[in-house]
Amino acid sequence: MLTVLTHRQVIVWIERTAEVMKANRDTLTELDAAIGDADHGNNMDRGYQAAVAKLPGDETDVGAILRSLSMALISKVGGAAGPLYGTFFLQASNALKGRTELTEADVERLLETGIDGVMMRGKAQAGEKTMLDALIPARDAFATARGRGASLTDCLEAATEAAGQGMRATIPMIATKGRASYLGERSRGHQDPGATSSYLILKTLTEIAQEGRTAS
Amino acid sequence: MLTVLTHRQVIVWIERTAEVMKANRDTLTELDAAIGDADHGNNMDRGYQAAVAKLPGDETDVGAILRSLSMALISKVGGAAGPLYGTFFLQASNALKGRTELTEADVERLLETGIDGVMMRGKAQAGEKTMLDALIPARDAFATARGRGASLTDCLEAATEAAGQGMRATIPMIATKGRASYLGERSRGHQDPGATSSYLILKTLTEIAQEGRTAS
Amino acid sequence: MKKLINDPEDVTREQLEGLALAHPDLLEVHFDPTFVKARQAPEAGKVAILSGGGSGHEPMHAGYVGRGMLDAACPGQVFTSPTPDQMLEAGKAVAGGRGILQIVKNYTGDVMNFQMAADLLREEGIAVRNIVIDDDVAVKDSTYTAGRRGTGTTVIAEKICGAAAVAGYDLDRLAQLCRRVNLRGKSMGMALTSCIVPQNGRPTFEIGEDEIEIGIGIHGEPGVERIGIETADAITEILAGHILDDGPYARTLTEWDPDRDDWVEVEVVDETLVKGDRLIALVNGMGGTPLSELYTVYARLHALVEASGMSIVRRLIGPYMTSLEMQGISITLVKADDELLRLFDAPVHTAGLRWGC
Amino acid sequence: MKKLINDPEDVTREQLEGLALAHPDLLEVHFDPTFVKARQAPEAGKVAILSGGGSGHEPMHAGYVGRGMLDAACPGQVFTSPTPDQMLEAGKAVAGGRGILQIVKNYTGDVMNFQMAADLLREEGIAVRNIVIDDDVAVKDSTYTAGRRGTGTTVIAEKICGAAAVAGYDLDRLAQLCRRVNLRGKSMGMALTSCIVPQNGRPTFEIGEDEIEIGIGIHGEPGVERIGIETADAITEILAGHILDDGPYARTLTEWDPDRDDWVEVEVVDETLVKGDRLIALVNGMGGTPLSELYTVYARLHALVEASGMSIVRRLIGPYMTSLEMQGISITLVKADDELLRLFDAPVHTAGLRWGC
Ligand SMILES: Nc1ncnc2c1ncn2[C@@H]1O[C@H](COP(=O)(O)OP(=O)(O)O)[C@@H](O)[C@H]1O
Ligand SMILES: Nc1ncnc2c1ncn2[C@@H]1O[C@H](COP(=O)(O)OP(=O)(O)O)[C@@H](O)[C@H]1O
Ligand SMILES: [Mg+2]
Ligand SMILES: [Mg+2]
Ligand SMILES: [Mg+2]
Ligand SMILES: [Mg+2]
Repeated sequence: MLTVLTHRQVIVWIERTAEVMKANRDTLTELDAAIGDADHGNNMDRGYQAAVAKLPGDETDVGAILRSLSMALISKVGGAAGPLYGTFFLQASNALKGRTELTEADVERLLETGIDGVMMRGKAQAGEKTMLDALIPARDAFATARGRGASLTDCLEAATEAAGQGMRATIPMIATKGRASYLGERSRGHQDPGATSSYLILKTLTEIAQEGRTAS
Repeated sequence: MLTVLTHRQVIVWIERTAEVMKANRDTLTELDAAIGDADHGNNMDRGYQAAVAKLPGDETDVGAILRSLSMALISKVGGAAGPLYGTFFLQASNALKGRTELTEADVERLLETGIDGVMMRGKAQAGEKTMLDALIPARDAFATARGRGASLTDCLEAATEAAGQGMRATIPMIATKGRASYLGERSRGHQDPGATSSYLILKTLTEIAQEGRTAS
Repeated sequence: MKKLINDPEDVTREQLEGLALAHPDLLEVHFDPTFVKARQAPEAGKVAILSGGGSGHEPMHAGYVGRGMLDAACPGQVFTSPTPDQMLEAGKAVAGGRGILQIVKNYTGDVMNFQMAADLLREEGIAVRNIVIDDDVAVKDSTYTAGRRGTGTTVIAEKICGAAAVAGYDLDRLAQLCRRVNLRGKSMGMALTSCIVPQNGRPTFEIGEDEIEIGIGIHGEPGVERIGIETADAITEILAGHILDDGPYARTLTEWDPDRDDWVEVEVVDETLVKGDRLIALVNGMGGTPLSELYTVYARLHALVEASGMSIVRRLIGPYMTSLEMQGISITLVKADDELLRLFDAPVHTAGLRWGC
Repeated sequence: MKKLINDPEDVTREQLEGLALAHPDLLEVHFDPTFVKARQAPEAGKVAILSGGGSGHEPMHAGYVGRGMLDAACPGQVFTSPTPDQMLEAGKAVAGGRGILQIVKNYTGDVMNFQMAADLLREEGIAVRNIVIDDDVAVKDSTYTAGRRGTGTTVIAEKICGAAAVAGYDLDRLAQLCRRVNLRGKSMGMALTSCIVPQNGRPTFEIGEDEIEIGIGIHGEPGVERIGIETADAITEILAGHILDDGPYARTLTEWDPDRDDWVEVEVVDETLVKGDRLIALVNGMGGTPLSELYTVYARLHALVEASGMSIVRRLIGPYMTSLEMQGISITLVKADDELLRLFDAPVHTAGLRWGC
């Protein structure tokens, strides 16, 4: 039974997410072409490659690792996603400073403080067809699962499951924040690229936890 | 037996050619697109419409009529064809000043002086894939027919027949004058637009002569 | 995809290298992070004007770096906002002791990145004000959208603020001036074709041979409406109609309050255009539009403005703020006054705009 | 066909109306026959500089009418040489008593129409000299062709001769100067796409998604060679290679001999470019080419010129001589000297080119 994520696993999360972003680059960009400016996949790919390049490989402080990720995303992603994901991980890194492993409570805090950062920076709410529509349900599902005593892996699975639902739920939404908002009614019928990248980030973490479970 | 072209028939020639140019505008422009700049049909159409608009309807001096045609072409066709056809008819008008009708000898002179004008202005020879490759054979055929005592209509028919052959003979030629010359070898396989408009001009005159014969 | 490029990943760097080689007298290009700096900056005693945004809009912004306009520009990736570290380094390189005005186009990404940059620059002890340009009347409301986009008024604001900085305006006055230009500028655009982002290799949107997009942005994003193709006159009437008839547009913008030492939300309202107004007009080509078509549009625009009892007293006609090779136009009208005209007329020497010297 | 036009038959007139409304301080537009005249012309004591050619190449030539460049331009129909009556009326309107220099691009139609115009103007008692620009090195021989076409060097020649006329050069000296610029200028172009002549409504040539035309003219006519698409660097190397390696090009041009009072054939030979040469460069966009791509090309051109032991000391980068909405470029290099540079740098104020004032 996996009870914590080690600093090593956090590093692997970043490395693995970089692979996932590369593999999904065209998909994300195509989603962005439909309701945005066709760069989200390129942005996330570029950002995560930079994050991997700058990874402090022997760092054990998860706060420091996430801070390094945040800085790379802030200085390499650009667009809306850069400051938003950058702030997500910056806030999380502040909250997790000094931790060398993450408990369930820590992961919940990571999500919570990260989301607060995104909302502070982007001033969006749930339901505006943004990454928040994947992140908020994920956090809520995580908290609920944890409340009923689920394992870390189970909590993450519940979170990813909810993020996926939230991501798909963006399809019928009308965007009211970000570039897609200019389309008004015409933004309906398309899945939000940012919600999709958020889902992928969480899914990757969950897979690492699952492997940890299998391995242990 | 038609022995002369009246000043009236010369006027009809210009009017009828204007219709022919309008009807063949796209064809001529397409020929020019292949080896030139896709404007010959537009140019000839515009020029002949202007010529009709400015036609001195009750003028009886063929020289004056052709001069008016020449001026209209010079000031409305533009490009290479404008000065060339303009000079053709300017030279012919000078040669035919004072005539109220055209005998066989006059029509031969029209062709002769017109061609001299084109060669003086454009410095081209036969075989360079230009309008001269329709005009020169036409003049030669006219002269030959006239030499063996053919009627005016027959002379014109021979001339048009030769112009048509000359026009088609431009297809395998390599252009060495005008815009098509830049294509070198690639100008082969396309019929010269100017030779085509020259053929149409002569064919129209021949038809008028033929109608005159039928009518008389 | 047919473009004069080498590696699609390198287009931003390569064009900047060309810019540096072409205009060594005017500017310097720095990489890692990327920014373009006016040769003579920093100038002691002058507020520095800094702008930036995604690449693909050339000559904006790097082409407006030089004398009498921008002190620095930060080009992002194609159609992607630049990042705060770029503005931080650019700002440090050009700050002349009287602070920095950042002119920011209203796109979520740009606004956030320039805010983060302002915070970083302030940590370096440099006074910074961000003024957001949000002039695109194609976006009708600010409640259900990210607000009006920043388009053509940006060019006019950069010219006017650049001249004002040279004239010695302090940071406060410059921020006010820039805000005033923004509240007096209105734009709207349309596209005949999509553009192709080099990294993507295919058109951002599909559009039929007989369709046009009205209310297009400058990033190849779809517009607010798709209609059948129209004449230049009809298209000009649609765009100018939206601009001339635009009512007071109220919205909340985030600005830095130096007294409260914090970001504050300020409510601002656009001025509407009225009879008697003297206008600066920009008829802007989107990159693939021939100049001749812009003049055809200008002829109709001029007549429409006159018919509304206003007059165009200055104009820019050309590709000033583009979307790669997109065919299309935008129209911008800025209500002028003596001060704005004096500053607009002041000498400028940049790669993209030059007069008076 | 997607264009911002009204009636395809009226495109030339409509864009000129826009030009007139946009630049009343610089120029006047006349119709029937069509010509554009500098506001201040005729200027007593100054040779008038007149040019013209088919429309569709905007800003050339009407956009170069103003102060320090052309006194008049005669726009023909799209891609069709103007007619002698246009040059006659334009010439009469701008002649200031010291004669007229007509700058003529070497196309059969232009050459003939401007010759006829010169004859007509001389009948009015006005001294006229025609100098033909034939700088397109894509055309290799003059025996089997109409000779090299007139392209980018025309813009440089109009700038330099315009300044020389202001400086008081007489007609003889101006004709010599213009000929010298021509013999020192070499150009070559290429296209990624065809253009669409408004009256025709379809592309002049078909070209595959992976093909480009090398040695293109400026009228949508096919080039001298079609090859597979290449990088910007490779394309620049092809064009610059033809220009830099161009040997002495001898040909016969028809010029007016004032002594013999007749047209005469003169044999002239191009100068070749050699180590140490200082060059004026034009990296020209064909109308649909984004500025960013021109800068990418400039970067490579600059390096190639330096590697040949020469240097680019002045440059124009932008759409100066276009083919409607064609995507493509041309490169022009003109061997400069102190006199040419002084004249190139002199103030100019036209719709399409402006500096120093
Ligand atoms: N105000 C906001 N709050 C939260 N997320 C946002 C906001 N604005 C945009 N986003 C997210 O950012 C994504 C777009 O990112 P990206 O394409 O990289 O940036 P840009 O829109 O600048 O091109 C959207 O799909 C959306 O999920
Ligand atoms: N030097 C010349 N002598 C005779 N005819 C010529 C010459 N140059 C061109 N032409 C004719 O002109 C025709 C092209 O006319 P047009 O398309 O109207 O002019 P442009 O080539 O200027 O566009 C060619 O097809 C050719 O027949
Ligand atoms: Mg995007
Ligand atoms: Mg032609
Ligand atoms: Mg973007
Ligand atoms: Mg032509």
